[in-house]
Amino acid sequence: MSNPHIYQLGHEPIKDHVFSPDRALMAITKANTVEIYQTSSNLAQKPKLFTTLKGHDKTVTSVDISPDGAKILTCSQDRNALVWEYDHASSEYKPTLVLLRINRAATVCKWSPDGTKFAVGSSDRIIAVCYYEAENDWWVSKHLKKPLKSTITSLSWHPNNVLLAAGSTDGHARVFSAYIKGLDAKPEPTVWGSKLPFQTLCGDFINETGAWIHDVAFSPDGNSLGFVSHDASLGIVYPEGEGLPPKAILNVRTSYLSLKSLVFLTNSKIVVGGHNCNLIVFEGDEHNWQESYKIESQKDLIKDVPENQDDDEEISSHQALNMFKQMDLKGRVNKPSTGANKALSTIHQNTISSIKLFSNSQVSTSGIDGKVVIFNV
Amino acid sequence: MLHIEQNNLLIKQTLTDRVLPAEEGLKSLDRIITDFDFTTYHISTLPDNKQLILISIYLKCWDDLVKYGVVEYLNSKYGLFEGLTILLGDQIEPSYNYSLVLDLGQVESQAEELKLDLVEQLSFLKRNAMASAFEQAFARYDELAAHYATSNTYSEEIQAELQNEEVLVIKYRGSDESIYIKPSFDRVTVVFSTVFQDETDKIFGKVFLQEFVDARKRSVQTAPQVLYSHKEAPLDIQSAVQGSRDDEKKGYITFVLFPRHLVKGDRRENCISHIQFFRNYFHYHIKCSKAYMHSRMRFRVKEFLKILNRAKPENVDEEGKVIENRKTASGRRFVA
Amino acid sequence: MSQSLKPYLAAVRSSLTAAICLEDFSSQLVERHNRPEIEVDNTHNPELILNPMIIARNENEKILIEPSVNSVRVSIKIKQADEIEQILVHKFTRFLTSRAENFFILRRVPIKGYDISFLITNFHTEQMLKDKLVDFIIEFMEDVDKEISEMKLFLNARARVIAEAYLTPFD
Amino acid sequence: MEDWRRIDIDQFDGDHLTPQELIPELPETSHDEIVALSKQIRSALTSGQFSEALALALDSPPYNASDATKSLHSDTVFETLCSIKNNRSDLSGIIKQLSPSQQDNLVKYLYRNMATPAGAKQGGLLLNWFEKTVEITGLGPVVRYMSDRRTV
Repeated sequence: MSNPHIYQLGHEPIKDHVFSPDRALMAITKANTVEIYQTSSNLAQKPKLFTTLKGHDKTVTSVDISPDGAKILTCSQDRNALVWEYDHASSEYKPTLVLLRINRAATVCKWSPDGTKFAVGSSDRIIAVCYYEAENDWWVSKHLKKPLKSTITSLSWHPNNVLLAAGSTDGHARVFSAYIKGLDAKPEPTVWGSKLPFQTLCGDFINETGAWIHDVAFSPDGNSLGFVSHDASLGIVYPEGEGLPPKAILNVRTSYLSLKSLVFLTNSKIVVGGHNCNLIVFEGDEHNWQESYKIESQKDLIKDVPENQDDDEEISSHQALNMFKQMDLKGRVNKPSTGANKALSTIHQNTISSIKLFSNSQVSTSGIDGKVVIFNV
Repeated sequence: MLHIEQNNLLIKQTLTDRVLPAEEGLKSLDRIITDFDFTTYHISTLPDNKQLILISIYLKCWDDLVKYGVVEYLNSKYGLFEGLTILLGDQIEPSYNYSLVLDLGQVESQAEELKLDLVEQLSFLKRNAMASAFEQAFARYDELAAHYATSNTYSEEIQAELQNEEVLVIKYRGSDESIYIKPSFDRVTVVFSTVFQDETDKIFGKVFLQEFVDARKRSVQTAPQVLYSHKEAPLDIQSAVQGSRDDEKKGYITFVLFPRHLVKGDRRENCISHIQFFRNYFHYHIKCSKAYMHSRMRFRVKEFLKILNRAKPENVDEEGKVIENRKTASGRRFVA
Repeated sequence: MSQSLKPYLAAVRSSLTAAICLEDFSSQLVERHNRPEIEVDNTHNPELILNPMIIARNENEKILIEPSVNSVRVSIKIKQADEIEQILVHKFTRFLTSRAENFFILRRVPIKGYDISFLITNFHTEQMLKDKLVDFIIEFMEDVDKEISEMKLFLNARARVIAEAYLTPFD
Repeated sequence: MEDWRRIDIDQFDGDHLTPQELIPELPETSHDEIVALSKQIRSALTSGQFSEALALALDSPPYNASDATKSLHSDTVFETLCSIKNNRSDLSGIIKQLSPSQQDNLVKYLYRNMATPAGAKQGGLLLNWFEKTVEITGLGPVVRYMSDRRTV
């Protein structure tokens, strides 16, 4: 297994990140802006900042790139979502407004698999399903409302472009139909149901403990739904068919901290991560799922391990100056160069906020510590 | 520096400069000196003659002391000095209680030693004024001791007589903080009433007083007996106590002086000097402890801040240099 | 370290580590606001608050941890065996809270029944390392106890010296 | 006139969750069941079957029950923990025998009891249990105590 590629992109929290389908671009959220980087095919090389999208006036919560790679979707706590397209004439990204019609923060946004529409989740207990209206040159939305009663934390599209899964802070993971008449072709029946007018609730699952759902994801074949929640467990649901109770609802509890994000590598392999700053791989099928391994070895979080003693090494004058500053400020010296300052044994030093599939054997993660990392799984 | 000076250094300094002039030509002088306990001194040259220095003192409890013969006592102390005139009646400087005039012309020719002794005595003005009451009480003790020398002092009549013995009251800081002195044939009881400004003073005071009470049992067996009561005045003096009675902040400290402390001569003098300054000594040390606690807490808080600051990561840039984190954790940015 | 202190602090450490899993969370109730949910009345948003934890070493020493989606409130009851310790703890905590400005996570007023409260929000955990924050609270708990008993010892020692120094010259 | 400044306007903005709605649906446990269970646990304790008693106590906590029933069961668990502590030295061994969900429940009852005056008095004992449990289970049960809407 080769080493992970680590990109330290400043020190502000990265709440979400995404790579374009061709892996040539990478977008990350940073405070009220989104930064676009050009990536090299040589992953060892650090991505180059290309431009910064400035259009939101509150924290950007989520970013997604359309399947054709042309449109960048952003949403923010300022209640807005914007679709950015590259304008060759002026050589910059130009935003188009989305009529979300929500009054609270937008929390998450996702393009549908075919890129004709997207969904935006919000703290307004509404999911806005948005599509383009050419005559007005803007994006309009239809609302998924019932029975949502709490903040939407996560969204995932079914491969069929119609079904949409949503996780929320009331502990529910739900599957809705986001079928837009006139835009979508009539979908083939799936295990989730056959008749699917807009707003049909095709599944409503509650975690055993009722804890917040932080992320949901359909399996690649669309026949199961995975979700991770604040109680540090992973749930997987296998529906039986329309009107029938699910074949299996599996709940795998872990001994770690709350999980924030999950991604299906295959139908039988899931990678999760979150507050314990490490990635964990699960494997299984509709009969049983279990933890198979952690990607990084990790020291015990709750044991107070004494810091490794620094060995005497030559220090430069500016390190010496810094040393005195630290003595004054902190009463002891942490030498950044030796890594004694590293609080955790993992690469990420703070919560992993999102995990995305990078390739068949790689996932990318972004963290509150300002890092984007590509791990081999 | 455990003890508080009993004389006033500023008076001593001022007067020493006068009686031992370093340079020729006298300048006029007008100086008001204030002590912690509302005592005020005024030292000034008389307008018509810079050779004459007027020294006046004001004491809050002067009216009480008059009853116990303070004027006579001070006169007897200071009347002996050559060059010192005690002013009487209308001559006393307005708004002061007792005035003296020092004639430098008369003192000039004296030996340096005598001059300094005079100055020294003047700096003890307050001590001597307060001492008058103690002198009287101790004199009464001498009388009683002689009177009952052969009697059965355990008899009820005599006990009752002693119980009714008059209490001397000196309201040296108003009616809430007073000194009560009650002579008997075998002892003199001195009670201080004192007020604690706040809860901390009160509790610190308690800790201190407990040690005063215990000290006699432990190490200083020959010391006066010390008793402490909170709120409630001791039985001996209850009839004489004025002012607010039921006050949470009030405390009473009783010293029982035994014959061995009252032996005439230096020992008695020493005892008087020492006991009258108890209140100041006591509160001074409470304040000192508070100040020490304060500086200690300040240090500890600084240490805590250092530990908290460790939570801020050292961010390192591409070349391994530390990025100055100008933003505080509360989100505010320092403006350079 | 005394016998029961170690498991007490260990339990506080694991509870805090679990409780400080915060995220940026914009208010569901008030438009364009982002506030520590543990500090606001959440009658209408019960889902944002998690179960509170109390860890008690004995009746006089305990800690209350109240977690929510974007903030955790930590309140500590410091051991006070007698009047002297009470006043020292009171003075000390007042001293600290008057400097809350510098102690980003210190709450100006403690929760009723406790001596000192901290408020940790997602903005703190975004800028500071979480387990160092936990270290801070643990060290704080340890040092406060030590400091209080040292101060008490000092006060008694000083009182003794003062009393003896005063009483000796009478003889 | 009513003080309109004090009207809670948010209550009119419907679609809010109530605390009850958050709790997953569960069958109700009656008081009698818990009384019977406590007898069963006690007899297991007196016959020295400590592991069995603990497993019994932690197997299906009364999530959906009256407050009185919940505290009765909590007291029973507390008693069990005290009894085991006094009779057996090997807490870790007993904890290891529990199923993961029983371990989760153990932590729930430890927190619940520490919050009571009687539990605070026995702080040392409960903390001892807590330390040994977390050593074996990791932080998972602590996280689940916080986030579980089903309270004991």
